[in-house]
Amino acid sequence: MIFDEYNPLDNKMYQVLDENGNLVNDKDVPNLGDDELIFLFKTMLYERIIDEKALSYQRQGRMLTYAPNIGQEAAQIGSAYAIDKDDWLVPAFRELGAWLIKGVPLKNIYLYWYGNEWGSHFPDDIRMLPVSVPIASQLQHATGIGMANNIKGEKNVAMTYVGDGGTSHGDFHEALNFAAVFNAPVIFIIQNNQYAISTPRKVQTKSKNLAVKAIAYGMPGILVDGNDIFAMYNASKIAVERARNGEGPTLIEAFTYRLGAHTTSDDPTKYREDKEVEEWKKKDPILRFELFLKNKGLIDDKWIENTKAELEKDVTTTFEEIEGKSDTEIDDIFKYTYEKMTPQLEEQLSEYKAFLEGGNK
Amino acid sequence: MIFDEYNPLDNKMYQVLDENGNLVNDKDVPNLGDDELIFLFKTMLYERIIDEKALSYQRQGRMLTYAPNIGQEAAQIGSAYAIDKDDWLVPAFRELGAWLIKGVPLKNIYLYWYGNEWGSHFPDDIRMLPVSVPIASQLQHATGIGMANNIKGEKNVAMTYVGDGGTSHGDFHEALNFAAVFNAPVIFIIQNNQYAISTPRKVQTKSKNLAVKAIAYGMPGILVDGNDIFAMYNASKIAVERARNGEGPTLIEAFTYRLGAHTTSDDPTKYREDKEVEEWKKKDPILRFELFLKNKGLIDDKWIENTKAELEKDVTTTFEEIEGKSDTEIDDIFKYTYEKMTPQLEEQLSEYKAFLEGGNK
Amino acid sequence: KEGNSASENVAGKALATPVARKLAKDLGVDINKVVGSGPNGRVMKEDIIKASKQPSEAE
Amino acid sequence: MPNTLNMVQAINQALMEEMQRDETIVVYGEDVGVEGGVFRVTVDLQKKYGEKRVFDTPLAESAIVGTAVGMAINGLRPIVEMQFSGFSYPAFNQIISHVARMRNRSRGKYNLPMVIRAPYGGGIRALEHHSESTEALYAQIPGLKVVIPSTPYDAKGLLISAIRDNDPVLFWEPKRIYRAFKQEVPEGPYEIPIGKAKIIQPGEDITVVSWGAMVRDVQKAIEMVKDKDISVELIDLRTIAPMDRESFVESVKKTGRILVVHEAPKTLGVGAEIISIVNEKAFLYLEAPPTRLTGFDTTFPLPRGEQHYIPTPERIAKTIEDVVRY
Amino acid sequence: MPNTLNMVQAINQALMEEMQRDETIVVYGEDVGVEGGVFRVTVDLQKKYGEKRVFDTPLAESAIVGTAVGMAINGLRPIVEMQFSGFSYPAFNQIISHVARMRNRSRGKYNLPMVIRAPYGGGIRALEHHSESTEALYAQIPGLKVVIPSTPYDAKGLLISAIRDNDPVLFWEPKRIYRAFKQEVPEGPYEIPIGKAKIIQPGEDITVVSWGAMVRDVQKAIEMVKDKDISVELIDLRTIAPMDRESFVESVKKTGRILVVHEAPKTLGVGAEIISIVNEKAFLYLEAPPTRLTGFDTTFPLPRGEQHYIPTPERIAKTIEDVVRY
Ligand SMILES: Cc1ncc(C[n+]2csc(CCOP(=O)(O)OP(=O)(O)O)c2C)c(N)n1
Ligand SMILES: Cc1ncc(C[n+]2csc(CCOP(=O)(O)OP(=O)(O)O)c2C)c(N)n1
Ligand SMILES: [Mg+2]
Ligand SMILES: [Mg+2]
Ligand SMILES: [Mg+2]
Repeated sequence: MIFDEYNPLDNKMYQVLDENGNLVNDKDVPNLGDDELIFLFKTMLYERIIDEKALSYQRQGRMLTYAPNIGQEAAQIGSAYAIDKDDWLVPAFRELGAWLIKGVPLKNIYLYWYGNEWGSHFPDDIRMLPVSVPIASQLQHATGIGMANNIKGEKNVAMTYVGDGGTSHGDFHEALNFAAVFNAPVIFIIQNNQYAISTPRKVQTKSKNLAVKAIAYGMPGILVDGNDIFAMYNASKIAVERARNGEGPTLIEAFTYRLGAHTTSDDPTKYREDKEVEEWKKKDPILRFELFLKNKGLIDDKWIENTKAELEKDVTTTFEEIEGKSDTEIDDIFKYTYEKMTPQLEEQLSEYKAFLEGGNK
Repeated sequence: MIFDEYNPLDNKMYQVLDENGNLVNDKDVPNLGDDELIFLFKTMLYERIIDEKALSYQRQGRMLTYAPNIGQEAAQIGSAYAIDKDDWLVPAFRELGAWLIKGVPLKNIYLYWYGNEWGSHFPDDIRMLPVSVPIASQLQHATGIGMANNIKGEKNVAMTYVGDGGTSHGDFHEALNFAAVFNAPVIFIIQNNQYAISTPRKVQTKSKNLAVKAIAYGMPGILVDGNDIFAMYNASKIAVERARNGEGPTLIEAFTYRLGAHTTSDDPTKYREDKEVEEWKKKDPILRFELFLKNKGLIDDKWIENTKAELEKDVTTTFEEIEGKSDTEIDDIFKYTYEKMTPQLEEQLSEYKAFLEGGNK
Repeated sequence: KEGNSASENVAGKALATPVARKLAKDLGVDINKVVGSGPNGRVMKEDIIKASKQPSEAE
Repeated sequence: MPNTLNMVQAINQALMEEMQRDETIVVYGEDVGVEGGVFRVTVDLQKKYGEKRVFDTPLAESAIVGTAVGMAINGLRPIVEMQFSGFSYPAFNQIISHVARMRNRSRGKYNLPMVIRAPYGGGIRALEHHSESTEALYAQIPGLKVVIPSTPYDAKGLLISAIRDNDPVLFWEPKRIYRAFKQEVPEGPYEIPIGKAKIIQPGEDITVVSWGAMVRDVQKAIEMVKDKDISVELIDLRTIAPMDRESFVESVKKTGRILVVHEAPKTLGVGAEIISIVNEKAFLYLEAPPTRLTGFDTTFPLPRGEQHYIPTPERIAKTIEDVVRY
Repeated sequence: MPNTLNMVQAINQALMEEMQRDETIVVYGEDVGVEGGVFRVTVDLQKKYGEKRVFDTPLAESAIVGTAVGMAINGLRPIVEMQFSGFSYPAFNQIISHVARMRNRSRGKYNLPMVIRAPYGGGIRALEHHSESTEALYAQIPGLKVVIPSTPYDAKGLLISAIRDNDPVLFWEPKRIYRAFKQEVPEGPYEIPIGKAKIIQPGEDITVVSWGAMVRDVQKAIEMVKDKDISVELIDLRTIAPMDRESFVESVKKTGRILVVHEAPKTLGVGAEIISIVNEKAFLYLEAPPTRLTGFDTTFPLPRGEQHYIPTPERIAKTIEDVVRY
């Protein structure tokens, strides 16, 4: 069992596919069909394009603050692919790939970043929570979802995400502790992308790695190459199965790197060396998966070119669907504070509308 | 080094003096003079008597809610004896023995439990913080004190306490993490007395023990027999020296037992078996230290009897000094909110006084 | 402080409760010209009623 | 059989009955299970409904509330306890950032039918942080409802409404009167609507608004001013948010005078909001300055000082007189 | 050389100069060191004063504030940053239970000369939780001071006072005007007293009280009503707690009318307190209902809705007129 083989106390990192797309570990290739492999790769490309497009829209002044995922696609997609439709996904804010796997329409995602709450109103059958901005707070929701499953006797699990920075927060501690105590079916994925805005991982904690923190809660933990989609998928799959079998929560540290800025408001040259970034570019999760699939003969440059063009078109169209048409309706600001508007809210809304109707603004 | 020998991952517990007052570990007898040994024992007796008297005053309706320490004397006194006058003590609320070692006058202590804030106004030269009621919150103050020492280049350390229940709190996590990251000279003592009010230790966390939580912060941790004053002293002394030498924080789990109720408002028969309590009574830290000292010929029954009588007198006298004379002065309610009273406070105070002077109440 | 002669309204504005002000308005009385009989020269409702019954004095 | 209960028992009965009716209800918190709560409010619930639905947690308020958010999203109706309202602060981030906002954030995809209960207020000679009256902190947060009962009967009916409400409700229980008196409380369910105040007694000369344990003290004060020929209209606000504005606005239109009595500090206490509303809605009816009688702008004192802090019936009576004689 | 600075620069200069003067001052928080803060308020401080006195921390607000308590007790004067005021909530327990109470709890043995800074308020089209105006939460807590500057000049002088104050001060910086305009700011230290409002312009017909970024919008509104022959007395509160009551009470005695404008939600916002004080101190001078123009009782909307939330100069102007014409 990889959880025994890769003891985080020894700082061992689980890897299946190396930087050059070669298998370090033949026996661990996940049992996925070619169509699935291609689907995963395509989703990674989709994610990359969504990010790049958003960044370019932002530069053009057509998009607001945006948090890109570039470099973290495998960590997100590899993990989320291990859960099923009935399972829950509880995001932080930088898991675009996981949201796509979960089936959230891009329109929602762009609408959210475009600044409209309807972006977080996902289709009814999608069991995913909205973005949680207060760092680490979402982990407790995932634990609660898992606890509820145990109480109701349901077999769903919750997969939740947090950054390296988020592991320092009290809510991280409490969420993992509750999950272990109540044997909640939760998979905690730390996307250790080495930075919390400008603050490097080593300033967050002196622990050997982030996976060892599992020991504090009596749950299994593992350090995984987060840029390796196979390793991420395998570790997550085992964790999901454990959870589903009533064996409780698991902590997975995805060792990865944020190749881009924290958000479009951030300038990473202020706090890190280009050289470091260049080193990590070589470990790009898309690159190595692409090489693997090419070696396997599943895709070629032509396929990639066509696919990218097709995806780009989808992204462009989707953005155009929302651009300039997504101002918040005034009523919506008031209608969702409670199930039913209070007299106070009704009054404030109607006063404001009266003001506007008076030809004012 | 005992921290290597007693790896909490192996659940090994460090002990020097066993339940019968015999040394399990000759070489580890601390290098303390006879006078010091007697002082420590006397302080344990003093603590026990203060508790018992407070409980009896409370039963008589002469004292308010009180939280007894019975059974935890060694954990408190053994640890606190390892710090010096210039070091800081940052309490939770159940460390009476430590406060006494630190030199806090009993009058302060009783005054506090009697319901007057002046109880927490310790003499100028005593570097101890007031009781911190919100569980685990005090740990961050200790970390801050330690960080300040590093910044100022001072060699003092901070010793701070928390219960087994407190380890579940987010503030515990953040305080230990900050301490390790900033290499703060802090000794974290967990008094694991097996209960948080009615909640047993096993409901708090699934970790093997509480000492292993140190791994999550990259600091040393050790599990110590908390009813063994020598083991507590030794482990604490090493931790203090590490801290003073710039080697950072340490976590010590004192494995002990609350023989009494949580507070005088609590009825422990509701949640635990008498049998369990009886088993732990045999491990009473005073008992085994008494046997040791008697074997060593340092004390005898006569000495004990005289000493107890003397201490009881002191306790009685002190309580009588405050009883019935400790109502809060009205001005004091207002005077310490800010350095200088605000106009609002001045107004509220004078309005209230005018009301009282109008013959009202 | 109970004096009701040195009415502040001589200098400018009346001291009055909202109820009294409303009454003055309803009765068409300029409250700032009414001499108040209440504490600190406060214009009381009775003052306003009295004023409303008197023909307005020369300015 | 008459069902004469104190507030602790009335709340317990509400929990018992509602858990019977609706098996999605779960109750948890520190020491609520085996022990039945430090005030015994949840006593016997675990015996009756088992450890799955009634359980003790680790000592961590943020996680207690945070997991309840997850549970509510996943189909349960959690009722969690903060051991004292003064220990709700570690959960503050979860409460303001998530409990209050999940419905709006998700434009109604997710709502949170959860209740956060806590013993609240001073007057039991307790340790620091055990006597807090900080309802104003929560009542100002859009998306929360805040309820404070003043009688066993109301406590039961309001709690049942809180449990059935599809929005999160903070149910703050005035511990000073947990066992102060008993009252006839019907067995079986009944709802007292959230957002509706109660006119405890009608009167002509002055409107007094209060809630929680202070209501009883106001009633004592009213007794004291009776022989002074002062007729008081007493309103028990019962719900702090959303506030029943009409109750006191209509009353002030009649009396012209209003006094708000609360235990919380004066500055930015709920009294300030009530007075501002009166200014907005009943300004022209005012015959005296709307007045507050409240706790001081200080930390709640330790027991040897608390008798000064909470407004006494005598002070209330005097203030009523002052406002009426204005 | 003229020292023309925006608010970010003025605050940075205050920090630079005070750290020079007093070596017990330390500055820390998330990303304040290497990067100089996400708004660059603390830029170059680490370069000048080194990593011991200016440093980045792990991501944990409770510990940032909690360790500052310890540092202040141990002889330092910490200035900590909450990256946004909406992320101060995880530290809420430390703030209310310890920062505000240590002096009183220890009867003066320990005091906490510390400052908690945070960018505050809406209007920069930011993500959720980045636009909060919850000054009322903190202003109601006995033992805290809450300061909100509205100009670069004031920001520097008020921050210097806050740093030198022996009590804890929350210094909330209206990020909407961080870079909105520059002003002559003297080099070298000067103090603007905490607890004193500023009459920005005298006037006769109505008193308008505001603070932070809203002051500029009120000024725009005043321009709009000028041709309507309305003379406004504008007061910048500057300190929310303890509040300078005389400033607006005296003003209302002159104008008889008052409007409070703030960005925070209406219910239990600071406006409520101001209006209650006016009722207590200037009741008989009131010629129109004291009025509030504020944010709605909703969560602050995401960017595509925020233009509706913050009162605009047009709405302010209209409300001024309504109150004056009452
Ligand atoms: C409680 C809280 N504090 C501060 C912030 C501001 N903030 C947003 S993202 C971030 C860094 C997060 O770092 P990490 O957890 O490593 O996630 P990453 O951004 O690298 O994905 C910070 C400090 C926040 N959102 N919430
Ligand atoms: C934040 C907070 N929550 C709840 C409480 C109420 N409370 C007081 S003591 C206690 C149990 C503490 O258990 P533990 O940490 O094991 O310390 P012990 O009482 O055993 O010494 C609780 C829940 C509190 N004081 N603070
Ligand atoms: Mg990160
Ligand atoms: Mg304990
Ligand atoms: Mg200061």
